[in-house]
Amino acid sequence: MNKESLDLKVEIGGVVLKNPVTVASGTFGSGREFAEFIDLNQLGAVTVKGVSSVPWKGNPSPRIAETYGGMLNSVGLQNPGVEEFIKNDIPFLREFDTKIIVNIAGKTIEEYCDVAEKLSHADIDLIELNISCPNVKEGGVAFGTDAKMAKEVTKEVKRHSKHPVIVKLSPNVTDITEIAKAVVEGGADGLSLINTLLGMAIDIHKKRPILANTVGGFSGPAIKPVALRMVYQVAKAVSLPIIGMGGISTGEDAVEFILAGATAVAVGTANFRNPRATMDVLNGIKEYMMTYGIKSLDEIRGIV
Amino acid sequence: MNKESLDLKVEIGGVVLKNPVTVASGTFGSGREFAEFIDLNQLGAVTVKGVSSVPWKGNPSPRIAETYGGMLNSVGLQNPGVEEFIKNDIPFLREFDTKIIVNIAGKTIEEYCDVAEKLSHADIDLIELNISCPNVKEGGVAFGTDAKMAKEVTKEVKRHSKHPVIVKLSPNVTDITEIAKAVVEGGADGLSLINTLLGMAIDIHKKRPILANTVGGFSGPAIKPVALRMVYQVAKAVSLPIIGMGGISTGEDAVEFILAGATAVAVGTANFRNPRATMDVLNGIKEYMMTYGIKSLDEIRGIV
Amino acid sequence: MKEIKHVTVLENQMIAPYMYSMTLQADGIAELAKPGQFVNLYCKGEARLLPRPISICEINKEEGTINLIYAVAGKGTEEFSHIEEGETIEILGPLGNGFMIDESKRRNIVVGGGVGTPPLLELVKQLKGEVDVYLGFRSYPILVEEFERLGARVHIATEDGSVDFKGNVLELMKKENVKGDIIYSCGPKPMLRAISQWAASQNIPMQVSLEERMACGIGVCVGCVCKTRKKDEGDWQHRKVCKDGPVFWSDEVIWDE
Amino acid sequence: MKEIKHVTVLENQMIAPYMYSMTLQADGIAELAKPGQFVNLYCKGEARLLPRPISICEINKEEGTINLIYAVAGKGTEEFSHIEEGETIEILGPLGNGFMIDESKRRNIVVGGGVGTPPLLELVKQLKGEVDVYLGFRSYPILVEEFERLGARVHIATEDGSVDFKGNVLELMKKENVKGDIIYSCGPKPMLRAISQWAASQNIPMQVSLEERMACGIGVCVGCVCKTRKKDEGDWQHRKVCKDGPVFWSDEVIWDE
Ligand SMILES: Cc1cc2nc3c(=O)[nH]c(=O)nc-3n(C[C@H](O)[C@H](O)[C@H](O)COP(=O)(O)OP(=O)(O)OC[C@H]3O[C@@H](n4cnc5c(N)ncnc54)[C@H](O)[C@@H]3O)c2cc1C
Ligand SMILES: Cc1cc2nc3c(=O)[nH]c(=O)nc-3n(C[C@H](O)[C@H](O)[C@H](O)COP(=O)(O)OP(=O)(O)OC[C@H]3O[C@@H](n4cnc5c(N)ncnc54)[C@H](O)[C@@H]3O)c2cc1C
Ligand SMILES: Cc1cc2nc3c(=O)[nH]c(=O)nc-3n(C[C@H](O)[C@H](O)[C@H](O)COP(=O)(O)O)c2cc1C
Ligand SMILES: Cc1cc2nc3c(=O)[nH]c(=O)nc-3n(C[C@H](O)[C@H](O)[C@H](O)COP(=O)(O)O)c2cc1C
Ligand code: FES
Ligand code: FES
Repeated sequence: MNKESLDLKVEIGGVVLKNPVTVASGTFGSGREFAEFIDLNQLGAVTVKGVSSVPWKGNPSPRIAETYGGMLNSVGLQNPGVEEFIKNDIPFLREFDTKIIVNIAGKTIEEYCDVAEKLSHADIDLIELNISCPNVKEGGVAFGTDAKMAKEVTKEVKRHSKHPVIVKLSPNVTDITEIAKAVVEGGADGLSLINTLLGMAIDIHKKRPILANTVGGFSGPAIKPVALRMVYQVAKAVSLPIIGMGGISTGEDAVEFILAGATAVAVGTANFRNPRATMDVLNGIKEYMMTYGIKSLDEIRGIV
Repeated sequence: MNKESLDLKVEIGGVVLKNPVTVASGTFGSGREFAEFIDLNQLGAVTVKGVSSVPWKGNPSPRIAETYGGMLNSVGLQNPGVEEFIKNDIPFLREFDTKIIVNIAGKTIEEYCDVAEKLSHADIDLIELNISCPNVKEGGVAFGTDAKMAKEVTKEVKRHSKHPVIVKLSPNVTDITEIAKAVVEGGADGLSLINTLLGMAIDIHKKRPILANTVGGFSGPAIKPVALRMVYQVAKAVSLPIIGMGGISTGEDAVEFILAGATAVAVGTANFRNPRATMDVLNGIKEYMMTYGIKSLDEIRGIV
Repeated sequence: MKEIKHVTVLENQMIAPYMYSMTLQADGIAELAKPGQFVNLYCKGEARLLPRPISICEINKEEGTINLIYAVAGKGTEEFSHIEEGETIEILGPLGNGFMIDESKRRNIVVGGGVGTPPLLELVKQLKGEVDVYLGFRSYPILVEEFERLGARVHIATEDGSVDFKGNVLELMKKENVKGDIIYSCGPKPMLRAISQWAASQNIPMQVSLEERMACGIGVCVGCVCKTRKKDEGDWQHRKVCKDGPVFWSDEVIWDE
Repeated sequence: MKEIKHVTVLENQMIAPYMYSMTLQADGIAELAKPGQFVNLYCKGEARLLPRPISICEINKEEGTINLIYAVAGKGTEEFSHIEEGETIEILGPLGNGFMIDESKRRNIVVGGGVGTPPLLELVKQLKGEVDVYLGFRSYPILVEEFERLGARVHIATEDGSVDFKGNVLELMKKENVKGDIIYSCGPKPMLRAISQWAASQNIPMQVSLEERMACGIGVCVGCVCKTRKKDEGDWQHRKVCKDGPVFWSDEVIWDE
């Protein structure tokens, strides 16, 4: 048994990723900057920053705060709009042998559908429907915390999308399995979780919140126990493939998520501390498989 | 201005604490072990480990897992029952010049009321009603995640208690202000938050959860951003005094909670790393007040 | 008042693969320490909040030093393994109750498994009478000479047969038809359970030192419990390994977990 | 491929209260660096995940070294202040675009405020023509001799009047009736805003180096934005300080925040 003979392929919504490692939307741009640090061909997929139907300016600065073992962001989905994205980023990403997952944002069902429709003619592999961004008041998070709305938006986006649709869930709910089940009923092809927790930090010297937006999305190693618990719960409740994320920075972290039932894993905040984090995670998974003589991740997925 | 002239008094449910520093239930026993490390007279109050009407055995071992900047526990409210508690612990605590807050647990409304009633004749100052323990299936957490039940149990316990009642809220909900408002309607005299988040950790070598109970309560510095956000939200939504907690280990942390609107603060997991954490927090608050010329915490409470 | 102490690391060396021996200038701790007690060591790494409980292997009351032997089992013990002589470490102790030495017993049997071996060294130092030490390891024995130097008869089992008897320590004890008045033991739970059953069948009283994941080490979190029933108790209780233990009478422990 | 480098700290000394000067053996970074660019320094403390952006103060391409001057502002910079010579630190850079030196301008005005002063030193080294350096501090001036050694005229304002002019740096500039063809500036936002307004009123083009809280420093997180409008743009944009900046033309910055 050697590293090359390991079977790392995973399938989500009919799309085969050569390995289970992708990135968390919003922590990797569209890959351009990271192409200077790592070989993008090594990734199972690149998940790009959320795009909306028209350009969004996002929230005022400061948008970043550090917390113990984690961070807050209130970027608010700043992006140049789906048309710019299609023009500039897809040709770049297509030069690499990796799948493209496009995270989409909207304030209304119509906006989500509009992005999905525009992407239907674009050369991408999967859509990740973000119904869980805590940083945009008008939308996103309301869909992610209400089972009926989550189902509705999933159904509509599915109708407008030629690509399989993964739905990204919010952790800021009483019962994540309820939302997961609703989204499955809506016709989702896969799930990804977790988006950021809602958090806050205060500058005690200035006596005001650090973030201009007061609260923000909490991510990083600190949140891993919540993410892992939710992936575990959702994997037990539904049978769709799951992209697990939340604090993953090592191969060991990734293996925990796979044991809990994740089909693939996404590296997020860890990219900021270590631009090679995705490669470290991929190698760590391979080493674990070698140590325990695991030929395919199917042998251990969800066995916990 | 010197440290002695600072006014640190705070009032909760008509009870005056000489300073805002107490401990988080379950992290301090009944204070006996900590009396060997610190002078209990220095604390605003001692909040004791949850007690139930009859002895509880708690969950199987392992009950503890460490996570990045935090920990999980699945103790499951093991306790010798309220009668043993009244007999052994109250006389001990009463030797100190500090208030006594008794955290109570139950699986049914009747059980909660039974404990409250038995404590009505005991020499204590405040009851903290734990409707949020994630480690006991039958009760606690169900009350804490449903506004109607939260109001109901608060109302009944209030009817049976001679002491003012603080209600301790669970963070594992979609909208904490909804539960807080329900509890206020139920007649609570104060609120405390947050209890632990629900988390999980997996032993990748043994390929099973570290905790025998699979999931557990997540606490420590890692969770502070969530706790602070919730205290901020609840302080804006209701006008009852709040005991803020979740990851507090320094005076700076405590000041963040007070700026967010907390009347008092509780030190929890930090006690395990540093048995003098409560004293460090108290001194840190005093130093902050000195630096900024703050004579009373009323000047800064909730101004963020 | 008790407190966490910053003490100086006098020595910190590898003694076998993944096994280290650390000597600490631990004034105020050494003086009080008894065999079978442990200390909390605290990590510098901010991601690791909880203390690492490590048994006291040797006590030198005159010098005020203690020796610990630990395996690199994860991130915390790995951090410890990189500490250089002269650096300091935070420590709290001694903690727990330790072995209850019964001087009326003449023939002592001491049984250690793997990293359960170290606390038995100080115990053997303090035992009166004859001592037979049975040790089981996967592959690399530790502390053999140290036990022999104390005049004990040392019997070794290794799982892979690399040293002496091939098999587990109970098999070796049975094979050698060991006889004694009391057993003191420390090691992995399955080993302790098996020996405890055998001891019961032989009517030999036995003390076991248990391990459990801990959060405080001082008896407040109720995280480290084991199931026990004392002779006069009807029902079993969850008792704290850190405070009520780590040493228990084996017939009080309920091994069903 | 780019990568985070472990480099050796050659020197790390206090130069004023809470201010430190750190020299790094930064081969591969020094060669590429331009004045106004910055580096990411990473903390060892596991609680602190995000890089600390610090401007490059001096560049020595022959030796492959760079110098950084930083204030102890919180836990991360405090950690840096304890690093001893010979230890290593993780660093990524050079990052950002730096100052756009316009050699056609003869009379250069360089304005620094507090910890905004360091990046101006390398700039002044590379400027042609006359240089007037205006520096504002709360109380303790830094780098004055270094600027003078480069032949620049240095003018100092301190808020508490402890050195030279008492007041802020713009008041000093007005009082001295400064004249020039271009302004290069770095310092706190309120200072930059005020000088930028004055520069506009005097029709002097001005470059400002901005600061914002960052998560990546490499342009992916979109965390570090400032509001800007280029001359040909109808509407303003949020541009990244780390990648599109940190240096901007002051008339493109929208100062309303
Ligand atoms: C009373 C007692 C005495 C001990 N004496 C020794 C000794 O003398 N020599 C020795 O090598 N080991 C001893 N151990 C085990 C030792 O405490 C663990 O190996 C160590 O805590 C692992 O820490 P880590 O950070 O390297 O591992 P990690 O797996 O990274 O630790 C993560 C968490 O799990 C806990 N943990 C992990 N494994 C164990 C375990 N087996 N028992 C208890 N907690 C664990 C850690 O304390 C920490 O909180 C003892 C344990 C107990 C309870
Ligand atoms: C482009 C750029 C260049 C800089 N150059 C210098 C320099 O040459 N010398 C110098 O002393 N300082 C400089 N700073 C400011 C310096 O980055 C902060 O003082 C430092 O990050 C504080 O870290 P800390 O851990 O000590 O503070 P903490 O408050 O503990 O930091 C917590 C978090 O907030 C961020 N943060 C805090 N203050 C600032 C700030 N003012 N700007 C940006 N992020 C902040 C930190 O990076 C960290 O993520 C620069 C900032 C930027 C953006
Ligand atoms: C700076 C930043 C920007 C993010 N932007 C998006 C986004 O555009 N769309 C989205 O679905 N999630 C976004 N997220 C959430 C991440 O994709 C991920 O779900 C979360 O950060 C948890 O993973 P982590 O702890 O590994 O970072 C963002 C996170 C960060 C830190
Ligand atoms: C070991 C342990 C036991 C706990 N037991 C209780 C309990 O009995 N009752 C209760 O209301 N909360 C209990 N809690 C929750 C704490 O009181 C507190 O709400 C939580 O830990 C968050 O604060 P911290 O991060 O400062 O620890 C317990 C927490 C821990 C870690
Ligand atoms: S470890 Fe806390 S009670 Fe034993
Ligand atoms: S810090 Fe991430 S884009 Fe600038």
